[in-house]
Amino acid sequence: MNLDRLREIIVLVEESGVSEIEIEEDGLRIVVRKDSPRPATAPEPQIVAPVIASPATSDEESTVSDTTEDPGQKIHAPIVGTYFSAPSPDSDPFITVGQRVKPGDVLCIIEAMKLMNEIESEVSGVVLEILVENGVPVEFDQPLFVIETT
Amino acid sequence: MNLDRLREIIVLVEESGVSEIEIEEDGLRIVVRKDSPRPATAPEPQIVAPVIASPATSDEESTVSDTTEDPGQKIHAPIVGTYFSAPSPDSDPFITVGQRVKPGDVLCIIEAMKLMNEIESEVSGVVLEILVENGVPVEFDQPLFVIETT
Amino acid sequence: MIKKVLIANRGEIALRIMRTCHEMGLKTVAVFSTADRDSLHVRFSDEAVCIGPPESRDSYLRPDRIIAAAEVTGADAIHPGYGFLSENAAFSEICADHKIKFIGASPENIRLMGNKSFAKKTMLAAGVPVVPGSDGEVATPEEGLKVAEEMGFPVMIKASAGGGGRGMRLATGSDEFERQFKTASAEAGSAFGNEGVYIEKFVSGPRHIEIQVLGDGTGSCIHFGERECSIQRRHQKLVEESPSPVVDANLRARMGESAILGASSVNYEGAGTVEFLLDDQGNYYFMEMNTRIQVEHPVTEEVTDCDLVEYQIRVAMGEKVRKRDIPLLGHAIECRINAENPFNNFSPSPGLIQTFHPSGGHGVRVDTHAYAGYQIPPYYDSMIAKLIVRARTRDLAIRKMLRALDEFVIEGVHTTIPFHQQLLSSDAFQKGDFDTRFLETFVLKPPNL
Amino acid sequence: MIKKVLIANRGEIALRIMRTCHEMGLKTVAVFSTADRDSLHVRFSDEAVCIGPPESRDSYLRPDRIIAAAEVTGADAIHPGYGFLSENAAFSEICADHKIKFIGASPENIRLMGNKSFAKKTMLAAGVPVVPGSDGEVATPEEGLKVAEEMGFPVMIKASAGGGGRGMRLATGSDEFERQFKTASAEAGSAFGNEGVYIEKFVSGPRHIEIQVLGDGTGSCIHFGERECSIQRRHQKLVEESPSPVVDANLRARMGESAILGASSVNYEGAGTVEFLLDDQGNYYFMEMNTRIQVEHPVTEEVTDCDLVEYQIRVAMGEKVRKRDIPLLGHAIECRINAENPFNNFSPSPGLIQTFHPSGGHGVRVDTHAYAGYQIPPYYDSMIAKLIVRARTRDLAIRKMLRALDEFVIEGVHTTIPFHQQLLSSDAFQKGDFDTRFLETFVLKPPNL
Repeated sequence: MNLDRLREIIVLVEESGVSEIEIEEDGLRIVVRKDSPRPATAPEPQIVAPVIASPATSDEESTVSDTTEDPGQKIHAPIVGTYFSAPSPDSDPFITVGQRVKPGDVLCIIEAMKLMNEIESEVSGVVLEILVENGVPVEFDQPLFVIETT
Repeated sequence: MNLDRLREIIVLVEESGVSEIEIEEDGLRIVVRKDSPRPATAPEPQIVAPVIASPATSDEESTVSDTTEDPGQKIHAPIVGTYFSAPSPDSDPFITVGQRVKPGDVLCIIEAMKLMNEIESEVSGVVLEILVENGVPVEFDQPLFVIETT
Repeated sequence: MIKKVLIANRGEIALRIMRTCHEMGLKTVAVFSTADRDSLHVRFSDEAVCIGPPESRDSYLRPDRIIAAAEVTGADAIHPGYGFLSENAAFSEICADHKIKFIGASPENIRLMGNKSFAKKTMLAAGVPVVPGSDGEVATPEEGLKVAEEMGFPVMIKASAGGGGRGMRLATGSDEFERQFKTASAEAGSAFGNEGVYIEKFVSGPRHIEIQVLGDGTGSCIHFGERECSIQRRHQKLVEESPSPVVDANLRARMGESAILGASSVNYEGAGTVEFLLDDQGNYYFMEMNTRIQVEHPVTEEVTDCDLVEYQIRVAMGEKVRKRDIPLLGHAIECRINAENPFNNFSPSPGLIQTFHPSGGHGVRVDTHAYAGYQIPPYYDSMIAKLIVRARTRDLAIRKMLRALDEFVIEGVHTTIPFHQQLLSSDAFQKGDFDTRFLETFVLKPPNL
Repeated sequence: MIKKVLIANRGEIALRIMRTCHEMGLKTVAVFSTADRDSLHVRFSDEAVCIGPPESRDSYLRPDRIIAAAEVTGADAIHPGYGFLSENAAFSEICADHKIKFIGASPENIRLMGNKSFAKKTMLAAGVPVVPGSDGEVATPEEGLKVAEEMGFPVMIKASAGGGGRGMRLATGSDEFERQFKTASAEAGSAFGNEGVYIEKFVSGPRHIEIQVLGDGTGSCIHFGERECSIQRRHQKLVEESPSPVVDANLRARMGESAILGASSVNYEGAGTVEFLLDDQGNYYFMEMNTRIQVEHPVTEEVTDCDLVEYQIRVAMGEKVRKRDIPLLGHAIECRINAENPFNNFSPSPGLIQTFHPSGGHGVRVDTHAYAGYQIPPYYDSMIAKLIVRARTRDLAIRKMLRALDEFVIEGVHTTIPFHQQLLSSDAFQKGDFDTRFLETFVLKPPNL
């Protein structure tokens, strides 16, 4: 059992949402536990029918304030509201795929309670993907963009 | 992603008891599902509190008619009733530890509905242990004796 | 005085009976087969005795083993529940022989009502309507017409040797009687080699309406109104309600009085059910009497706010039944949740229940022995829960039931929940417009995927 | 007209409100924090929107996020449940600003009743009894005696700057008044550096009795009888019942009339609770008014056979309240099942529920969001179920509750079930002989191992 293997298991647990994994092998026993597990017998999340078009299915704890250096980082909605890709219907979108962004650049607007909230980037990188369409509602923590940070 | 890695994940799922693990990595997505997991949520059987002094805790399906050749075979009560080790209060017991029995030998009496049911041995062997005391109630399938069959 | 009750049953009804025993301060003894070792009725009972292997015939149907279990635990009464030994006159007698009080009908009651022909004659003698018919075969059309005119049209002309609809003809009036008689007789002759026919009153649009009664064995008897049980599949009830959407106060009083007449005439003891066929003209006819507590008893409990099992035990303790009128308050519906696949001809679906979340809230009652992690054994019937709701009106009760069905989560096995959802959403059910043949033509939509 | 209700809450009360919405044919929107993604209130709702991280202050307590969720889903009303934003006047106002109907009290009602001093004055003006006291500090023993004789002995002499029992003296009659006054004043001086004292009527053997009311905002108001909530631990209610064992029909009528007087005087809208202290002489005094649905509302629903959430919604839709007397039928008790260890000072016990079998049968209601496999998050309150029973009498209700507690199986976390079992088995509880300080001296026996 090397450290890479252990890391894999930890990642496995983190990604799977189980509360605990126990491995016994060649006299070596590893128990990996997580604090807030998603229980194995919990109702299947896919039965949940949120109104939001693209529900947040990412398991990561990262948000826009997350600045870890993984390439392909997801940027999540920090608030509930309606997503707008451009400052006005006639304008060009704030960002397009392939575009380079830096901290402080406006990525989109989320309208909530009649207020237009500009969502700024906190990372540097290239926009790999835009996950939502103009004018649709988004919920908290819903992935909006994938940005390749470098 | 090689087959060994995949095998490891399958083993992980099998050992963990979770129904499903989903991994997304480098554009590769693996979903491992299991059909009928045993959930960790079954009530513990030991909480059952039968009145009988020595409840049948054996997992075997064997009864007196069971003639497999295991040494130390348990003989179970075929009916519910009151166990008597001897034909009358003044008599010697039917069997004692160390005694050799053969098919047809009476091992004990179980009284039910005022009837004295003689319980006969269906195996040959030496009585290793007598598990119940004279005059106590026994339930169906409760182990009564251990007989070393040879 | 009863102090310790052995419950000679399993599943939800064993739990149901245990609940009342414990509320009354009575000790309980559960009996179980090796397949039921982890059941809740074993867990919750004060004492529990294993009586045999999984097969019912060697466990729950064995009087000797159950009596022995009562003897070793010192139980002074046995409640048989429904099914198994509940309508077994010999078992009731054996209990008496062993000085154990059988909480149910007397052996005589069970024996009499167990024979349909005796039961009908007894009821007829007591003044309870039964389906009118000729006294055996009628020889000629003229003789038949006389009988038919006495009982009133429409009538059925049926082959004595008949079955499957052949040699069976409906006559709606005197003018067509002779023609139909001759056709039926000829058909009977060619089909069964026997031209003999008899006449029976035709029951059109029949509904299964049953009256819950309670007697104390001395001729004193009361009723608790009716249950509507017409929603049946192959004679298996699936949904029951009280009151019936077609029974008004007047009809209820008359049917209740008939049921009491019949039960009193045999000095009926305990809880029982008098089953009637009700036709679309408001005429009702005795079918049979069940001498036990029934699966669907909770709908009556919910609209009368009483505990029928408590009454059973009190009557068994010698308490007398006091004549009184019991009003029905609101409307109750029961859906039987079976581990069956309604989209595959209701085939049984035993297995492991992985997720189990029963419905809750105001006006909802769930009687169940199932839980997350419970393995449904393949040896017994497939019912895993009874979902009962009560509300002020039938419309509100249907809404509440639909809500409760929506939130009843059972994963791991198929259940009849989707059937109930479609049935209760249907126009015909909501209008109360159905008879006992309703499910023969009710078409289930495919499941949502 | 309300068509879609956003439920700004979580846990059992979110499910509770959803049930009524669905029964009324209303669509629902659930909101949830990331910690509640797998909750039943999310699963059962027609729509669900994630509004923030686990911490309440960033999710369930954020008016902006909840309003945004209502806007993106087109919800036309918000039900706040209890706790969180339910008594937040600003939130009620924001809802109105956004043309979303707040299902609850008006901002004015909430604001007025949220200020204890204003609330007391309002009630006093409306003719509702409040604990009598001097108008601020009294300067001399003579002045104090005059006040005391006016309100009647016994009285408490309390330090204006006081707390924790110091500078507090009981005077049972005029003869000892001066002595106690001087002691209290001296103690106050040395303890707080301020000799000022005031006089208040002593409430002996106080019980917490609350009256459920419903108003339509135009001054029309009805009451639903009382709830007995004296079983409290550090001001947390643990057991509630209706009716109270010490309130008779006459007292109920008087307290109900007082509650209506107070609520009508402020044109109260929605469901609310007027809390009183009842002393052992049968005098009652207004304490405060809660302008929301309360945790313990089901005991009232069970004895009045009504749905208070339905009434909340109907009033919010503009329906008028019709004056009528609502009788209490039987007796209901609620036990709060918390994930706490009663044998370790009620310390919270979050974690994974491994086994979960709620109680069932006639007269038993369970309101819960828990299930086998549910992970109790550490972020919110520890209540995981409300167990409510109703029976004909208080004695029978206690028996039924003990039976229901016995069969409620929760494994994996500690719960308050053993506490409730000991409490309901105690002589004092069974006799109804307790006041709000009862649990201070109630000794829990160690658990059975």
